[in-house]
Amino acid sequence: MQEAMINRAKQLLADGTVNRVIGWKRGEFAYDITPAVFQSAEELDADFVFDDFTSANVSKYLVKESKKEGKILAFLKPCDTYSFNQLTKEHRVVRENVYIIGIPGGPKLDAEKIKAKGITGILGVKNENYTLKIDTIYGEETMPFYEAVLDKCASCKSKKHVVFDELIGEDGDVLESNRFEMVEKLENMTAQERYDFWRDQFSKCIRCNACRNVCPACTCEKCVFDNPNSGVENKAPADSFEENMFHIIRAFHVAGRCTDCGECSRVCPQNIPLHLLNRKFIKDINSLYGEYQAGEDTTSRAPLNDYKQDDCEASIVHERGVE
Amino acid sequence: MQVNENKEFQPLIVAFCCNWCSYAGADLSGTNRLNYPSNVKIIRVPCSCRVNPMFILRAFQKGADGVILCGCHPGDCHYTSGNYFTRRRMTLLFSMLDFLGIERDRTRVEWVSAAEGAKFAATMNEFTEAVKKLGPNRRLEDLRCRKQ
Amino acid sequence: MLKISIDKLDALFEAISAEQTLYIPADREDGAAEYKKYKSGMKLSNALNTVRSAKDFFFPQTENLVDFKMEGKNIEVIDIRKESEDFVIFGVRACDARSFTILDKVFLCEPVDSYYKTRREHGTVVTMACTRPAETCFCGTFGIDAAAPEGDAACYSDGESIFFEAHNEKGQKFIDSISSLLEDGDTSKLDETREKTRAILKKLPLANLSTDAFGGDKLMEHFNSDKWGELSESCLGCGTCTFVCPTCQCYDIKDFNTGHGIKRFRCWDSCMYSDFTKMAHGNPRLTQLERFRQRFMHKLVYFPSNNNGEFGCVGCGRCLSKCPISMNIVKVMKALEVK
Amino acid sequence: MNKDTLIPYIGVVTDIRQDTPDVKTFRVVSPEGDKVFEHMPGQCAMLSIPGVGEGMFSITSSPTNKEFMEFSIKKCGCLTTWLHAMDVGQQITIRGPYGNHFPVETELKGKDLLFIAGGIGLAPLRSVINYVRDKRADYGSVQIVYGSRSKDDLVDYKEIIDEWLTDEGIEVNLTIDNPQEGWDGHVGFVPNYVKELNPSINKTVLICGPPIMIKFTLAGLKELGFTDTQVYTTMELKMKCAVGKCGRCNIGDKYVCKDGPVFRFDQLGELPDEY
Repeated sequence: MQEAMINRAKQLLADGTVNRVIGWKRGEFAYDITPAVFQSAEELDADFVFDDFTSANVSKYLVKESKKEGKILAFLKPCDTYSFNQLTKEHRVVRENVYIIGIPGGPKLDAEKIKAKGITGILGVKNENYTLKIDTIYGEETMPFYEAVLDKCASCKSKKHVVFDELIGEDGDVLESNRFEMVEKLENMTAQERYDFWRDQFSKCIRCNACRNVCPACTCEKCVFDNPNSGVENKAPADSFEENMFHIIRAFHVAGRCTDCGECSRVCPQNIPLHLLNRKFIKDINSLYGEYQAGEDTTSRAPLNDYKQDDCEASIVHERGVE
Repeated sequence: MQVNENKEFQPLIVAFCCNWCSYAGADLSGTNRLNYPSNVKIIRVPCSCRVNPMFILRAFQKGADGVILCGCHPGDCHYTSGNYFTRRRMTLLFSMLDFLGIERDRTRVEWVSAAEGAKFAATMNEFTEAVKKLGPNRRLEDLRCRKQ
Repeated sequence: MLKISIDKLDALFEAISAEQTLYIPADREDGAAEYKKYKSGMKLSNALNTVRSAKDFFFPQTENLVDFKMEGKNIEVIDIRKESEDFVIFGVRACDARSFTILDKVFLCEPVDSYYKTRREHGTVVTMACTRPAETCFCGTFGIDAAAPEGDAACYSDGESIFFEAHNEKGQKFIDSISSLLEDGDTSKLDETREKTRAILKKLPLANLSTDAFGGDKLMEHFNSDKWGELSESCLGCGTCTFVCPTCQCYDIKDFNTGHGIKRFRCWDSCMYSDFTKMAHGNPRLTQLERFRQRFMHKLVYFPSNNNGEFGCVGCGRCLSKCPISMNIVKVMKALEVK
Repeated sequence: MNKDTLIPYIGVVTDIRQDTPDVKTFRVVSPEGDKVFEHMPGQCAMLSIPGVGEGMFSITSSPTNKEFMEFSIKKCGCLTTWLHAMDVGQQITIRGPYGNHFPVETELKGKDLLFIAGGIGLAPLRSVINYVRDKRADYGSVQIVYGSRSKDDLVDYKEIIDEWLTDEGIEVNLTIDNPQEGWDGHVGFVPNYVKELNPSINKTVLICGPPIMIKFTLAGLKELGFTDTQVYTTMELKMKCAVGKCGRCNIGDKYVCKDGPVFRFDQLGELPDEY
């Protein structure tokens, strides 16, 4: 796959269709892969990589990149195409300046999960028949492939590319996923249990803003949390209230626009399951206002920019579920 | 609000009222000499959809024990459709607060027209009672703002 | 050397925590470790290191500096500083222990930061030698021996027992306070363990990383390097690297209006943030390139320039594993050292 | 416990003078009526209104003034807007003095001095000018070139007219950007005016003003034969702690709050161009 991608990228660079390529660059170890822009065939040959660890969603970079001179080639996984489509819909990317090659998606691996097993000193990771053979300083270790899969991939919602100019490999289908399982589990807890769960999670937050900055839906020029005039500009949570507020507002602001790409949880250095907040909104929207998948198309109205005269009242929240 | 062992807990209620219906409704309940608790602090907004989730959260931060949002009845919005958007937005926000384990009775949306002075007073009485039962807001409180 | 058997650690922790507050690295349900206040039954984590560094103990993420009461045109300044209590941080790794010396250089130079100083005086740092370094470790690059950590007192494990060694008066006082639990032990197995660790340290993938190309005298050369653009282009501008870093010490001072007074607090800040240097009249670091450059120049050039060549990095490897896009100081060093 | 430098003193604003449409000069004393602290010309203080913000301002008054401190402040941001809106008697918080100062007791002693200021850039230099006037015997000739957008924008115009111009042995050259009714002085930008005046290259230059003015004036001075080691300036960047710890006001390895704000141009030349 990696070779096919490099070859196609070289062709497109050579015939002038694009003048640069956004993809993933090899790091020091097996897993530390950085999104990068490649300008030439030589650079592609040297560093371009596509493997089990190339999980980063590059569509947000296209907000800036698509406004530069010339066309850029972007390799997008199915989940990335949803993000890209949503950005197109919001006029944040210039569609004409991006040449999209759809590539097969995950499941991708999470190095943190391998490390959490106590496996350390990782030198190389190989997938042999869905068993990971991990070469370490302390000898070879093995673990089942699926135990190291990123959370976002474990509950993949779709293998379908919603936007592309060409494909390498097959296009897939929208999947039946179990992505709302954990949300439901929480909904069925008591309010006290839910409170305790989230307090425990949010208290880990160090307000690094990685979740916000990586989110393809968070594209405000200036975030309200960076604006000294907003009265909520805070850099570090001095109080549990601030942790709550930041995460509620962050999730709320992308409600109806979040494609559930799962980047927020992937990048969280403290492993806070932030995607659950987004999924709660998606689940509510689906059940209250009809099924809606952000990024699926570029024309439909977002649920929060829309209304029906017979929408349910807010009091529905008081009437359902566990108190 | 001070919590004094000898005194009954008096919640602080923040009511966002839209300028065209609910604020006039509150006014009417006043001119009709209907009683509603003095714990209710009214903040006038041009339309209920002016209220952004941050307003609700910041009211809790600065010491509110309950927040109620009042607007025109659906279909009667001065700006045609503002309250329809409010309805969706607040439904999702309240659902999220509930999801985080914040007591669901601390928040409410109520439609009050300019003619419904009695409904305004009744709603405020009822809401204040409900919040009083819950006690002081502790789950969505900013400790720094608590008065010693 | 004095030692305690590993299965008696619980008794040791109980004894320490009976006297003063004890913090140990403990496992979280998600598999990561973090420093927690010791409570009975808590187990010492086997993880190599915590997600957040130990700098929190001396330079917390947020702290109240001073309060103000405003009345009419008058202001009252309320000094809220309290004499803090003694505490012990157990199980600090060599890299984090060195980070305290780096923070000392910033906070204890004139004018001394009394908030930091008080906590430093009250805290006893008990370090723990590493036996299973990870691929992300490069403390050796900065002259740190992971098998012989600094700190007020150091602990070494040979797999069966933990040996104690005092490095200063405070450390000696600590060991004296628990001496009833300790016994004299033979260190032959420990010496073996230590040699083994050192052999592993030499084989680490980053063992050959060198600081030769950096230092105060390389300021203009690196500042004007044309590689910053490429290195910083995928940087998200988040503060993950800064906040997990044991040596990052930049802070912000802000006021919070509580409705009945003003609290002035200090919190961690990150030079990676867009508003870090923003002023009323403009911003000298307009793009992520300048902000990214600032962070690495500070660690590799500016800090050594002001501190007799000592670098502002301890090679703990946290940014290597935590950066959302895996851009880190090692990649920067490797890119910049190529002429 | 000892006083921490981050804990401020109280200052009382006893006088507010509207200098120009957007510059006010504030007189600050301690609640007891004394000077809050002593300083050297060029040093700064952190002024704050709790809840609004804290900012670094250069102390405009001369250390030889033993009664009070003055700050000339231009309205441009959140804090300065608040300061401009306050009345006499308002308390503020103040801490300092911070930073280095112009080397009035060492390098500058006995030298012929040329002050060049633009707009609010006069604020830090006024401290030195008045210091030199009070210790006149210690210094050689004094020439001041001061320019502003218009006559109304000349900070401390009254003091300039009443005291500096009447002072013998001080040459004051004023200029404004555009012709204006009631102005019979020089019209034109500071850099060109300096060149026209053709000052002796034996003078030591102290310059402060907008970056663009400094840039062109410096080029002009070099044409006239001045060297970098003869020119001093004072800088300003975002500051939070003012004691070289918070890490944002650095230019290369130098902290403006601690190693500055006064730099000689040859020192600045060794630093990266990030200010």
